[in-house]
Amino acid sequence: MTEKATHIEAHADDEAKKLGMWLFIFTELLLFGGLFLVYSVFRAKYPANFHEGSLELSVTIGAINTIVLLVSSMTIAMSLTAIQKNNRKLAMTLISVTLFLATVFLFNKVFEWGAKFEHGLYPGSKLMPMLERGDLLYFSLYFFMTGLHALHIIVGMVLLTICLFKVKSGNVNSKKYIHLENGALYWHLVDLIWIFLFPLLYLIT
Amino acid sequence: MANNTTHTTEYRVLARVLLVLMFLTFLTISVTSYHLAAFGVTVALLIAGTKGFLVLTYFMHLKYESLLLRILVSMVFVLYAVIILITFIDYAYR
Amino acid sequence: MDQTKQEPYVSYLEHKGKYTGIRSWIFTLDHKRIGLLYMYAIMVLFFVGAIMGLLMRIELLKPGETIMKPQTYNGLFTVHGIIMIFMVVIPGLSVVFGNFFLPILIGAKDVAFPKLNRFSWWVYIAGCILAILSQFLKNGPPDTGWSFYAPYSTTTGTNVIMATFAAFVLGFSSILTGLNFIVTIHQMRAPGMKFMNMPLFSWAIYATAWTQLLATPIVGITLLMLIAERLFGIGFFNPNLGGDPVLFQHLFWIYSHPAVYIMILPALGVITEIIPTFCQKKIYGYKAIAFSSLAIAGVGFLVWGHHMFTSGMSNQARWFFSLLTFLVAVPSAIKVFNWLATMYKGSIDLKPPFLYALSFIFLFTIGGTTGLLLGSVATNVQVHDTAFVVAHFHYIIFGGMGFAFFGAIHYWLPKMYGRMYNFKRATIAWAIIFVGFNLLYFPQFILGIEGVPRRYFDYLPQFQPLEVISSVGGFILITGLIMMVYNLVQGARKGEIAPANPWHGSTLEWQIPSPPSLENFDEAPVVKSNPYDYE
Amino acid sequence: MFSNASNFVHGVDKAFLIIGGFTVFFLVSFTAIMIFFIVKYNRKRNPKATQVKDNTLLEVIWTTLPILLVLFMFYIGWEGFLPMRQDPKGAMKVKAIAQMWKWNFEYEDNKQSDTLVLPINKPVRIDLVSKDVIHGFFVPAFRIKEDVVPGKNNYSWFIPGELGDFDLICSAYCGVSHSYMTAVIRIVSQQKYDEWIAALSALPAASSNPGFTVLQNNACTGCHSIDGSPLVGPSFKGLFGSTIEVKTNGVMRKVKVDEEYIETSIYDPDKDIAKDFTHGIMKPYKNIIKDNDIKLINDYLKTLK
Ligand code: HEA
Ligand code: HEA
Ligand code: HEC
Ligand code: CUA
Ligand SMILES: [Cu+2]
Repeated sequence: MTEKATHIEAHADDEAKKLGMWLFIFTELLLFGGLFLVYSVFRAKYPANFHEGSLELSVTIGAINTIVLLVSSMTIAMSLTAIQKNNRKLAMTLISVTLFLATVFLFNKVFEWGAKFEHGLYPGSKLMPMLERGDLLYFSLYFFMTGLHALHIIVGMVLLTICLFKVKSGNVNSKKYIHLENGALYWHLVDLIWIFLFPLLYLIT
Repeated sequence: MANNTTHTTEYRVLARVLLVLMFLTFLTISVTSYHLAAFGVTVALLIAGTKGFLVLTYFMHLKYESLLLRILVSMVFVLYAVIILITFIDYAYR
Repeated sequence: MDQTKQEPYVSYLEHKGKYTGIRSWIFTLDHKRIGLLYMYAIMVLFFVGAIMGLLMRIELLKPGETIMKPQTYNGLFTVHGIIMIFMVVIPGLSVVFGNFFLPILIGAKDVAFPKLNRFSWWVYIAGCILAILSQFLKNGPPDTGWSFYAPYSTTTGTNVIMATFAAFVLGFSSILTGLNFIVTIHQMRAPGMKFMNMPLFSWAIYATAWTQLLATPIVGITLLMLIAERLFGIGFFNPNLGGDPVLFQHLFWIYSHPAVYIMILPALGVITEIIPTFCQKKIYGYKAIAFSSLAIAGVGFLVWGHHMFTSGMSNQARWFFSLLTFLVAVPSAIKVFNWLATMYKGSIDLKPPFLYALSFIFLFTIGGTTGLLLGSVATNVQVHDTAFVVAHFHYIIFGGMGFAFFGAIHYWLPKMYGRMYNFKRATIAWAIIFVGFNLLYFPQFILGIEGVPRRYFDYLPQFQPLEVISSVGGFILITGLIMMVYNLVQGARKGEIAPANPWHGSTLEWQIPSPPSLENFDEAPVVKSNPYDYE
Repeated sequence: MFSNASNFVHGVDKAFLIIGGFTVFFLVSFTAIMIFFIVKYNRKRNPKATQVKDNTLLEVIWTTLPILLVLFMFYIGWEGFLPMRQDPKGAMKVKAIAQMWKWNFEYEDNKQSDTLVLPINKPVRIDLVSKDVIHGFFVPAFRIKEDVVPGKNNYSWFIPGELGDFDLICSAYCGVSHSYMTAVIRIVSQQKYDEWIAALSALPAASSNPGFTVLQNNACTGCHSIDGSPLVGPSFKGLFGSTIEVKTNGVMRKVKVDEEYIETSIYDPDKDIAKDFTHGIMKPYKNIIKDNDIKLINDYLKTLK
C-alpha cells in the first residue's frame, strides 16, 4: 500500500471511531433517559414532596459543581484545540486541569452525600421507609441519579487519564487526536447530563 | 461521510461559550428563586435545553460535523421526547 | 503483490494466525470465526431452552402434578423465556449471520471494530454464564417470568438479582454489537456500494442495529432499578413505598416491544435474500422492502403499551397504542406482498432453504395476524395472558425467526464450510419440523380463546385433549430438529465439496471462494448497481 | 349466535369474527398463491425467470388498502372495548380483594364471602384491590379481564345475563399457586340473591386471637393452613412443640419447634428448610413483621393443637 492509501485508511478509521463514540453517547443518553422518565412520573405525582425534598439540598454546592463541570468541559475542549495546534504542553496542562476539576466535583459530592448519610438518609437506611412517600422517592431518585452520574465521572476520569498518557507519549498528536477527541466527547456527555440534573434535583419550585 | 475537513475551534470561542453557560446557570438559579410555580419547570427546562444545545454545538463540535451526524443526534432527542410524551398519555389521564 | 508467485488458497478456517487450537478461536478477530462462535453457543443454549420447553409439555400432559412441583414449573418457564429471548433470539440471526455475512455483503474485509466485536462475544458468554448460574445458586431459579414484573419480582425469594444482572450484561453485549454494525455499514462499504445498492439483509441488520442501540439502554436502567429496589428498597416500583408497578411495565416494554423487532427484522432480511435466489429473479420492490424495515423499527418504538391493555392504563393510552399497533403491521404486510410478487414468473427451485422461506411466510402470517387479534383491545381483553399469547409468539418467534434461522443455515452453510448437506434428508427433516410445529402450537390458540391462562401449572380436565396434542407435537418437532441438526453437522464435516456459488446467487458473498479467505476479498469486489441482477 | 353471559360478549366476539375472518382470508389466499406459483413457475416447467419491472401504482395500492383495512379493524376492536370502561352510575358495588392465591369479596356492610354471588341482569361494578402483588381478574365467559394492581384503584363492571356458575381465574402470574387462584361467580335471581345476602353474616367473627390477625394480614394463611391441610407451606396445625425434620446447610436434622425456631423460620426461612419443601418459596419477613407480632404469632400457634 502506498503511504497515501495508508493515510486515507487511517483517517477513515478515525471517522469510524468518532461515529462509534457518538453512538455510544446515544445509549448513555437513553440510559439516563429511563431515569428521567421515572423522575417525571413521580414528580408529576408528588410535586409538593419534590419541592420540599429539593429544599434539603444545598443550591450553593449544586451551583458550584455546575460551574466546576462547565469549566472542565471548556478546558477539555480547549485541550483538543491545543493538540490540533500542536501545542502538546498546553494540551497536557488543560487535561490535568480537567482532571483536577473532576476531583473537585467528586469531593463536593462526597461532602454532600456524607451530610445526608449522617442524617441517616441513604437508600436502605432505617429512616428512609419512614419518610413520606414522595420524599422517599425524591431521595431515592436523588441518590440513584447522582450516583450513576458520579460513576460516569469516574469512568470519564479514567478515559482522560489514558488520554493524558497518550498525549505524553506522542500517541496522540496534531495529526492523530481521535482518542482525545473521543475522551472529550465523553466528558461533555457527563457535563450535558449534569446540566439537566442540576435544575431538576436542586431547583424545584 | 468522506468529510475530511477537521475544524479547530478557537480558544476564544470556547471561552465565550463558557461565559454564556455560566450566565445561564446564574439565570436559572435566580429565576427559580422567584416562585413562578407552573412556569418554573418550563423555564428551567428551556434554559437547560439551551445550555445543552450550546454544549452539543460548540464543545462537542456538532456545528462542524456532517449533516448526517447532526440529523442522528436530533433524531435521538426527538425519539426520547416522543417516548416521554406517549408515557404521559397514560399518566396525564389516569 | 508484485511477485506473482501463486500461493495456495487458504480459507479462514485453515488460516494460521498468532494462536493455534482453541485459542485461535477464542482470541480471533475474524468476523467469520466470531459468527461461528456465536452460532455454536446459541445452538447449545437453544437446545437447553428447548429441553425446558419439552419438560413443561410433559408436565402439562395431564392435569395435576405429573413430573414436577409448581415451583419447578415456574422456574422452568422463566428460565426457558430468559434463555430463549435474551440469549437465543435477540442475538440470534444478527450476531451469527450478521457477523459472518454483513461485511461480505457490503464488500468489506471485516467489521469496523474487530476488537470490540470479540469483546461483545466475551460479554455475551459472561452474561450466559451468569444466567445459568442463577439456576443453581442457593435460593433456586428465578420464578418471575421473563418479564420480571414488579412487585412480585421485588419480593420473591429466588435469584432474581443474578438473573436480571445477567440480562443487563447480555444487553450490554447487544448494544456493542449494534454499534459495531451501524459504523460498519456507514464506513466500510466497498467503493461504489451506495446505501441503495446494499443487499436487503444489510438493510435489515441496519434497522435492527438501531433498535438494539436505542432501546436496550432503557431496559438496562430498568433492571438496575429493579436490583436497587431489591437491595435498598428505593421504592420506585413498590406501591407500599409510594412507587408504581405499572411504571415498571412501561419501562420494560419500551425496550421489549422494540426487542421483538430486533428478533424478526433480520429474519425478514434473510427471507428477502433467499427468495430471489431460488426464483432467479430480481427482488420486487427493493425500495419498499428497505424502507419498510426502517418503518418497522421506527414505529415499533411507539406501540409498547399493547402489552398492558389490562393493567389499568388510561383510555387515551389504550386508544393510541391499539391504533399504532395496527399501523405497525402494515410494513410487514408490504414485505409479504413483495415476496409473493417476486415469486411471480420466477423460476422456482424447491431446495431446502426455499422450503423454509415458504413455510416462514405461512407461519409468519399466522403469527402476525394473530398479533392483530391481540392488538385489538376488545379481543385482547379476552386473550391477554392466555395460551393464545403463547401461541402467537411461538408462531412468530419460532415459526418466524426460528425458521428463518434454519433457512439461513441451509442457505449459507456451503459458503461457511465449503461443503454441502444431503438435500433429501434436509427435506424430510423440514417436513417433520413443519408438522410437529403446527401440532405443538396451533391447539394453544384454541385453548387461549377458551380462557386457559398462561404460566399455569395446572388446568381443568376438559382441556386435556388439546394439551396432549400439543405435547405430542413437541416430540415430533424435536425429532425433526435432531434430524436436521444431524444432517447439517454431517454436511459441514464431511459433505461433498460445494462450489463457490451452488444456488446461482447474485450477491457478493457468492462471488468469492467457499469458504472465504481471511480477508474475504483478494481483489476489490465489483459492485453492481442492483444487488439482485439476474439478467 | 353469541352467548348472553354478559353484556360484553357481543362486542368482543364480533371483533373476533371480523378480524379473525381477515386472518383466515389472508392465510388461505397467501397459501393458495404460493402453491399456485410453485406449481406454475416450477423450474422444470419454467427454466428461465421473466424479470418484471417494479410498478409504483401497485405498491401504492397495497400500502393504502391494508392501512384502510387495519383502521377498520381497529375501529371494530375499540367499539367492542369502550363500554367496558364506562360503568353506569347506579351500579351495585362489590370489592374484590386479591391476595396471594385467594379471592375475597366484600359487600356492603362489611360482609365477606369467598364466592361472588350476584343477581342477574343488574349492573355490578367490581373494585379491584390487591394486598400484595399483581393479580388478574379474569372471567372467560364474560369476556372481561382487568389486572388487580396493588396501590391502584382499578375496576371492572358487567351485567350478568345468564344464571349459573362461572369461573373466575387469576390471569396475572403471581407466584407458586397462581394456577390455583380461582373462585366461583354465581349468578342467581334477584330474590335468591336477597336471601343470600341477608344470611351472610358480617365479617366472619375474625378469630378473636390477635396472632391470627397478624397471620391473616401478612397473607401467611395463603401458604400455611391452620387445619392441617397441606398448602404451599407446612400447616401450622400441631406445629408448635412437635419435632420435625429440617435441612440446614444441606444436612438433615431434627429440631423441636419452639419460639426461637418460629422466629428464625419467619426472619430467615431458608436457614432451616422443612422436609418435603424447597427453599426460596417463602420470603424473609425481616423488618416486615415486628418483634411483638412474632410473640403474638407464637402465642397463637401454641393454641393450634
Ligand atoms: C419476533 C417477535 C414478535 C413479533 C415480530 C411480533 C409481532 C407482532 N405482535 Fe407480538 N409478541 C411477541 C413477539 C412478537 N410479536 C412476544 C414474545 C409477546 C409476548 C410477550 C410476553 O408477554 O411474554 C407478544 C405479545 C404481543 C401482544 C400482547 C399480548 C398480550 O399479552 O396481551 C400484542 C398485542 O398487540 C402483540 C401484537 C403484535 C403485532 C400486531 C405484531 C405485528 O408486528 C405483526 C405484523 C405481521 C403481520 C400482520 C403478518 C404479515 C402480513 C400479512 C399476512 C398481510 C395481512 C395483514 C394486514 C392487511 C395488516 N404481540
Ligand atoms: C425463541 C423463543 C422460543 C422458542 C424457540 C421456544 C420453544 C418452545 N417452547 Fe417456549 N416460550 C418462549 C420462547 C420460546 N419457546 C417464551 C419467551 C416464553 C414465555 C415465558 C414466560 O412466560 O415468561 C415461552 C413459554 C412457553 C410455554 C408456556 C409456559 C406457560 O405459560 O405455562 C410453553 C408451554 O408449552 C413453551 C413450550 C415450548 C416448547 C415445547 C418449545 C419447543 O418447541 C422447543 C423445540 C425446539 C427444539 C427441540 C430445538 C432443539 C434444538 C436443537 C436440536 C439445536 C438446534 C440448533 C440450531 C440448529 C441452531 N414455551
Ligand atoms: C409463598 C408462600 C409462603 C408464605 C406467604 C409464607 N410462608 Fe411460611 N413457609 C413456606 C414454605 C414453602 C415453608 C417451608 C420451607 C422452609 O422451611 O423454608 C415455610 C415455612 C415456615 C415456617 C417453618 C415451618 C416448619 O415446618 O419448618 C414457619 C414458622 C413459617 N413458614 C411461618 C410463616 C409466617 C408467619 C408467614 C407470614 C408472615 C409465612 N410463613 C408466609 C411458604 C410461605
Ligand atoms: Cu393471583 Cu395469579
Ligand atoms: Cu409487543
